[in-house]
Amino acid sequence: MKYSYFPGCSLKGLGRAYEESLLPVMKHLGVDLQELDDWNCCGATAYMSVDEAKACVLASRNLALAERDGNHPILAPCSACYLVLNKTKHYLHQYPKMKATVDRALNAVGMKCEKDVPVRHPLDVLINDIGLDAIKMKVTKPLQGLKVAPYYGCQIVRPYATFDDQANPTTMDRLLEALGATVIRWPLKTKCCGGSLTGTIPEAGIRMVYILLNEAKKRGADCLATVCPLCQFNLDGYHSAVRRQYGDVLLPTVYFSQLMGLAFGLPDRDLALNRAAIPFRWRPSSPPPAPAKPPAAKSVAA
Amino acid sequence: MTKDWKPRIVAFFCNWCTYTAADLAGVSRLKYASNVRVIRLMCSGRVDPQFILEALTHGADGVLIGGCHPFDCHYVEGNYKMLRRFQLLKRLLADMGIEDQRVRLEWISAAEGDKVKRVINDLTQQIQALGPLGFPSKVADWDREMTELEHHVTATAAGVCACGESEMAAAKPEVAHV
Amino acid sequence: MNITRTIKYEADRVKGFGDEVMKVPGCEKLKDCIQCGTCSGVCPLSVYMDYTPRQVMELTRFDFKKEVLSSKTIWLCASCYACTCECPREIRITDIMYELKQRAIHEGVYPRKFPIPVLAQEFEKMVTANGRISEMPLVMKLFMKTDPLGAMGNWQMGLDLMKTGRFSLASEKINNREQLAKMFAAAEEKA
Amino acid sequence: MNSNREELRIGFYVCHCGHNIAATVDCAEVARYVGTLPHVALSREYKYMCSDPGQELIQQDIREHKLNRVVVASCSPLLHEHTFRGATEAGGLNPFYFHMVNIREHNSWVHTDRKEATEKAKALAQAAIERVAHHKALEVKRVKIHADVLVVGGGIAGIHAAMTMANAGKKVYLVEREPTIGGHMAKFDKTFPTLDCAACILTPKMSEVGNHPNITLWTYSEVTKVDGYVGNYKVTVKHKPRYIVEDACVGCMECIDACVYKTPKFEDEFNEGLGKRKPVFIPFPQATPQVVIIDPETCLNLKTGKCKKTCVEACADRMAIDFTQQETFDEIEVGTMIVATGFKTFDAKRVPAYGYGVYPNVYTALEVERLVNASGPTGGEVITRDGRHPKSIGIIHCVGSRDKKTNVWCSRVCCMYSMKLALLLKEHTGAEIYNFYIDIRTPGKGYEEFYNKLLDEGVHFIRGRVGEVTDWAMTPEEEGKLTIRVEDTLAGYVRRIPVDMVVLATGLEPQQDAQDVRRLFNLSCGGEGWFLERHPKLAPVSTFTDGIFIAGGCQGPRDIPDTVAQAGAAAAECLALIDKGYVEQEPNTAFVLAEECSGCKSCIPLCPYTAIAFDESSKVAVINEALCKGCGTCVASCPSGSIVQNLFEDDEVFSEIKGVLAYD
Amino acid sequence: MSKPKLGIYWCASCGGCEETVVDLAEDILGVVEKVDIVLWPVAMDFKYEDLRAMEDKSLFATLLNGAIRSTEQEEMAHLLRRKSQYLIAYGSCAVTGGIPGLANQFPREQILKYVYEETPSTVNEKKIRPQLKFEESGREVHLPGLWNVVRSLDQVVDVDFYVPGCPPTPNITREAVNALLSGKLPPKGSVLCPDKALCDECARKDSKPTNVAFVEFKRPHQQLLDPAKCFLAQGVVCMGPATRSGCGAQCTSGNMPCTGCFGGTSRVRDQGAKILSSLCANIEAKDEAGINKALEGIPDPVGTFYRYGLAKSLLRRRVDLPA
Ligand SMILES: Cc1cc2nc3c(=O)[nH]c(=O)nc-3n(C[C@H](O)[C@H](O)[C@H](O)COP(=O)(O)OP(=O)(O)OC[C@H]3O[C@@H](n4cnc5c(N)ncnc54)[C@H](O)[C@@H]3O)c2cc1C
Ligand SMILES: Cc1cc2nc3c(=O)[nH]c(=O)nc-3n(C[C@H](O)[C@H](O)[C@H](O)COP(=O)(O)OP(=O)(O)OC[C@H]3O[C@@H](n4cnc5c(N)ncnc54)[C@H](O)[C@@H]3O)c2cc1C
Ligand code: SF4
Ligand code: SF4
Ligand code: SF4
Ligand code: SF4
Ligand code: SF4
Ligand code: SF4
Ligand code: SF4
Ligand code: SF4
Repeated sequence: MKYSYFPGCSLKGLGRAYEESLLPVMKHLGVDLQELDDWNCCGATAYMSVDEAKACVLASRNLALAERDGNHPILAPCSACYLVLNKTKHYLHQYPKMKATVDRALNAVGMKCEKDVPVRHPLDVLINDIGLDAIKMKVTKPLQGLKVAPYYGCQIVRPYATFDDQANPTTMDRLLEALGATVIRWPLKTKCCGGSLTGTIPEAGIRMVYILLNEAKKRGADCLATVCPLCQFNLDGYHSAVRRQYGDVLLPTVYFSQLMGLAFGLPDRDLALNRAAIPFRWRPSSPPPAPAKPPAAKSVAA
Repeated sequence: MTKDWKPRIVAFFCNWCTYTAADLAGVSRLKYASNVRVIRLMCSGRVDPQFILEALTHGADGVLIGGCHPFDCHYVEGNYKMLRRFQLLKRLLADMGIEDQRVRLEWISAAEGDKVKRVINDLTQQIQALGPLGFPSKVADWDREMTELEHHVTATAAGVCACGESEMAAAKPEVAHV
Repeated sequence: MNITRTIKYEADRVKGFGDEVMKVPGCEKLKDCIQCGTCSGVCPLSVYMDYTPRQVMELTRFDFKKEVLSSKTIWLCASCYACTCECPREIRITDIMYELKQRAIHEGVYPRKFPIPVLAQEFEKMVTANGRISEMPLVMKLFMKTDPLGAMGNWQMGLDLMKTGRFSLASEKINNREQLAKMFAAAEEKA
Repeated sequence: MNSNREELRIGFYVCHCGHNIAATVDCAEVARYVGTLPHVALSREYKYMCSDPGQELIQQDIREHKLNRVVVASCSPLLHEHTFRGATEAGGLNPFYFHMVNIREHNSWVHTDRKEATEKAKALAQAAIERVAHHKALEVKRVKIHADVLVVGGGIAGIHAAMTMANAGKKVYLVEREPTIGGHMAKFDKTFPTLDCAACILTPKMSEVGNHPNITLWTYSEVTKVDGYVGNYKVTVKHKPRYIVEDACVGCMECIDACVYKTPKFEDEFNEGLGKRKPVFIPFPQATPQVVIIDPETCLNLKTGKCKKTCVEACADRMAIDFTQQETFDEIEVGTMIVATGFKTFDAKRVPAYGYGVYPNVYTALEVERLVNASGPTGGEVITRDGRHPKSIGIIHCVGSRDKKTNVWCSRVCCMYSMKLALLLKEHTGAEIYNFYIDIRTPGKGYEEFYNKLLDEGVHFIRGRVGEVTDWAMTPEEEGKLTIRVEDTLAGYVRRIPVDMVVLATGLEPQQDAQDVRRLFNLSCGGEGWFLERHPKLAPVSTFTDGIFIAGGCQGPRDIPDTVAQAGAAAAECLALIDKGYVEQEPNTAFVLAEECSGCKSCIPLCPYTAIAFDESSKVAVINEALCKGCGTCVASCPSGSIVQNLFEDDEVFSEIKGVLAYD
Repeated sequence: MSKPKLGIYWCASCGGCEETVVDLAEDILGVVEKVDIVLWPVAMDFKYEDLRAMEDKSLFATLLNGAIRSTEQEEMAHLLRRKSQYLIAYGSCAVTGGIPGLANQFPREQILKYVYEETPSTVNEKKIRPQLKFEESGREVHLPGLWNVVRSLDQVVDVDFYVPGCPPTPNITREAVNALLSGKLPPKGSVLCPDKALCDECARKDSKPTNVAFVEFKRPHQQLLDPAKCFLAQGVVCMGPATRSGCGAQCTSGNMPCTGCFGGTSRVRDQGAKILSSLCANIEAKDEAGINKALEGIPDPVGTFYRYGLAKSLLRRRVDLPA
């Protein structure tokens, strides 16, 4: 299956480690990603705060581009992009007026947005299109002994996603288990990380970062696994601020894609692990246990 | 289409749900378009496709069928039977040039007076936009091609026709009879 | 002792404001609010809000325009959608917050020097011009506008970013910027 | 009687209904127009047709003007068709020579433009004039009523209804699917608002039912088939094997002691899984009937065939244990039925934010009912799953109620039972108790007073719907506790309140199998799945199926006083039918034209009441008129047009279609 | 005493009905004994002029087969009506429009274009079409024009009796002629055929279950057909239940489902709507998707349910076609 890859601004900037690890991992799984030509910013939450109609116009250009370029599902790894693109689709369905405005805008440049191109998150694609069995087959260095607190954040499960449960999502849990890691159960996996507040109203943002780090640490996590560049940036980048306000809670935050890469045995340099402020030093103890192959083969047969 | 043309819609409502809902709309004094003429049947399962065709060919511009919601049919599943007929009937009508939107099946429970209003207003608007179906006048138009000839035949048979040049100069001796 | 009048007279309401908001896509269901407070109960930011989300709903519904538009609450909302998912009346509180933010910006009544609305506007400007966001330049702009000294406090982070190769002042742009401009222009035309 | 060939003389009446119709419809114009139509012998307008003089007018005209058809354009036929049929009959005509036009509910009340409304009225009237020409004389059938009654469901509703009718001398079958009757009420410790002990008021009634000579009690049984019609239902009841011969068991329970399982090991359903039971058990000491039951899922002998069967030894010569029992069936005939199958409580796992099933100390209300019950699993000691004596308890209202994502309705009893449990928990533990509510609903006699009492007792009430229950701590006092995050909407603050125990006031929902039961008894359900009453105010225990009544929690959430009142009402409805002895049936049934039917069998599976059968000797379809309820589905579907439905004949409908379209 | 005069005439038809008359075999002699056939273009040479010259009502009866599609056909219908005491619509085309009636789904131009220019076997580079009139050596010759609408006979002239079938069977033909000659006639307008549906005389009737619950519909070529089992029980659309009997269930005994040529019963206004109603009501699925899935097997409801009756059905003709 082919996907139109929509990186979004963050994956080219602060969140580049996400892209740098996701692309090799997807390639390793044989997924065909084609970056959407000349994509633009999804608008994120900020644009919506200023002008809803223009936000929809902005986002729908990307939908129209995807439609034009073969109508493959859009793969949107950033939570904000994922939400905004889905929300835009939702608005176009539900509000004819909004649709008319968007149509007018697209029409002015000879584009259209009619085919309802799906917008998907990598977790969705990994679990539902590729499947855990296929992923397990690629695991050469299981993450045995690594205790991970899966952190979904807010925007991929709420409110437009359909691939996982809103209150208690489990796709990443299952993925991490398939990689051989130990998954920490904790009640904060979908609590907001503070979003852009860390930068604007530090007191509020830092508190939220602290709560997450502290709770994960208390429950014995070796690291947090995240699916969103903003979450990663907040949870990783503000440790000194957290220390100032609450004391030290050092805990690395990695992208799930980086963990996948490790389990697949991809080289460190392909996984951008050096891009985090709080380094993640844990590595799987290499050669896989001998009888790893036969059971994998069995699962294919089943 | 004349300016003041108003759609005529025949509705078949089941006694227990939709007819009662229409009563409720009345009791609640909701206001809606006056284009619909309701015919009460005991169940949407009683709606014979012939009724729908009959209505359309006798001058209705649209037909509305109202029944109980799935699982709610007073007669257990008359509504499904209608739904099944409806699915194919719609295709048949489309093949005969009658727009999809002219015939509608709606589940309206006895409690949904406002849905009666919504559906009727919506359907009226939709049909207003489509314009008249005008089946009887279409048939009259079609049949006009015959009247001319009928004249002619009657006249020639009586030996008094003078109009030899008609395109339909059927009665001329040279007509190649097969 | 400093006391302020807290009673509200009918004249304090901007009649029609609530109805207007409720006409906006996504905000229709506000009428149904039963003031249960679930939204506030789940909101991670209610900790800092001057009005709880529930109160914002009530104030909006009853036309207390000034109060809501100048509240900090709407800017503290991080768009986490927790309230929207949990509200028993399926009110899309997050979208209502967006609508209120837009109106606050439009009317220029947001709290002055409050960084969030400034960020939102800078963001919008940058995207409108370039089609994309360049995070570092955006952050710089924000600090310049709100807290020039605050930027200094974050030197540690800047250093981290540089060390990890994520600090870039380059400006990201899409190629077809006129296209975007045309789209915005067309969107603004009346139908 | 009039035949169709006789010259038609139609009388037409248009009613003003005071201003109700006349304000919007030009009645004079309608009367004038209809007067010009063929066969209309007279056409009148009148102020109130349903009034006595209005009806008298019809009768007089029939006699004086030799009318043989009558059409009245007025309100909904659902309201006054009966009235005018009566007037037609009183005038000496067959009542079915009447037809009614609805120009009030369907016209004057819903339109504003007088011209349009008048035109619509004319069109509808013309249709009726065309239609009534095809009407036939029909007869109303009287059906005798069988005097026995079936009650389904042995909760307090079923118990009360059965007792009422049995005491009136009727033979009652009471069918309960659990091994004992009692329903939900049997699980309660006390009942609000008076706090009388549930067992004390219920168990005497239960044993009365068990011993009543007029009641046949079938527990562990279910109705599997219902045939027939009002007055003459044939019902099949399935008895599930309990592996105990009911008549032989004396309820000594020696088998339970003797079971090879020395200690109870399996989750005890009656105690909501809070206690344990053995494979052979009795749900609770006062269960009715006083007979044990063996659970095939856990009994060693039934599962593996390898057991010493110490129970059989213990039962000795009473020989009540029978491992060979199979399902058996009974077929009974009854004239009327009461469905009282109750409700189920909302599955608290559906609101994950409250942590039920994740945190051991989160309980449902029903669990707490057992926990505070002296005959419950802990003997009435309130001790949490992790062994604590709670010092603080939070009770969350409206769980699975008043929420568009789960159930929109108010469950009506949970405010009250939450307060009851608050009081009982306070009595048992002395803990601080917080009730988290959206609104306190106490609409009952003595209920508000009960609320006041709670306030006096120092139970806390916080107005706010709880956002979440979690086990992560922000402050030291939260460590090791469950924390409730909520907005105290009256104070205007979001609060975090640590507690040792959380009680979820789960709402009431239709039974899981409500749809199946509905179909079985041909009831209607609202969208939510509660059984639908015929009229919410005026026929609250009747259903759309004649002879079948509903009572109690199956119709919607209600408390015990309302349930019992309803059960009494349902019993009275049955008794009224039985004592009248017969029912009248609308003659809108269908019949097959035997001479024309080709025997294609298309119609046979379509009848929801299996009223159509294939007659093997004549090779055609035959409709059992007594079973036909007159839906007309078969009529619409007979490909050769060989079925006719009285009152809705093809020609009647065709003429109505023509009529509504004839007027421009 | 002169024998009653009989006319047999054809309009828009395939010739199959004429075939039936021939199929009366020896019986034809019996017929000829009793009547004088004075008009039968397919078998004998009669001139239009001869007919025109006849006294009105001088023909005892005329069996007219074929639908009315051209000016000439219509003219002949009128003429024959004048000349005959009894005008009999003979065969499906005359009774209900028949196969030619299916043309009512398409505009005339599309049909002409296809027939004269586009069929695979047509070689007509110059795209020549028949002209309504042309001149040759000073003489003007006229050809009949094609109407826009195909009509049944009774949509053009008054008809006394109907003998349906595509073609009518020799049996009912014989019975019809006998009835005419013996004067034992049902009321005017009757169909000279039993008024029960075909299943009544179909040998497969007993094998039809009382609950068909269709999950799919198949067309006859899509499976091997059980020679004894009711077609509907095999999921194959059979029009028998909605079609008059009288043919002796020819098709179903020849292992093909009934396609409905005898038309509906007298109690039915629209044969197609009725079979649709009955087949659909008996589908098993209850959701739209499931229902539509089952109905995929009926890709062309008009062609299936109105194969012989479109022109006389309630809808008659595609409503958006030009007059
Ligand atoms: C936690 C809790 C506390 C409450 N406390 C109080 C209180 O203190 N005071 C008060 O007034 N009310 C109280 N109520 C309300 C009370 O429970 C109901 O009013 C009452 O139980 C309704 O009785 P019922 O007979 O209609 O239904 P149920 O008690 O539900 O009985 C229905 C019976 O029908 C049986 N049944 C179901 N389906 C079938 C079938 N298909 N065939 C045969 N049998 C079937 C069931 O097994 C059951 O025995 C409380 C409710 C709850 C949930
Ligand atoms: C303002 C208002 C609005 C309401 N609206 C609704 C509503 O919308 N829906 C709803 O469901 N309920 C409504 N109710 C409640 C409803 O009125 C009652 O449920 C209902 O009237 C109770 O009927 P009843 O027959 O018991 O009593 P009543 O209606 O009070 O009838 C009692 C009768 O007994 C007569 N009587 C009294 N004493 C004697 C005597 N000693 N001898 C002889 N005759 C006597 C009285 O004259 C009276 O006619 C409303 C109530 C009020 C006050
Ligand atoms: S959760 Fe919804 S209903 Fe409750 S107060 Fe908030 S907006 Fe209102
Ligand atoms: S969306 Fe905004 S208001 Fe709602 S819970 Fe999240 S931060 Fe609070
Ligand atoms: S008959 Fe109906 S419309 Fe007429 S007065 Fe009575 S209630 Fe009103
Ligand atoms: S009775 Fe009280 S607790 Fe129960 S749903 Fe209604 S308001 Fe909520
Ligand atoms: S009308 Fe026909 S299908 Fe309906 S109940 Fe009667 S026999 Fe059954
Ligand atoms: S559908 Fe009609 S023809 Fe067929 S068996 Fe039933 S009644 Fe007879
Ligand atoms: S094969 Fe056709 S005609 Fe014969 S019984 Fe079946 S449906 Fe009737
Ligand atoms: S079986 Fe049907 S299609 Fe065949 S001849 Fe008879 S009626 Fe015509």
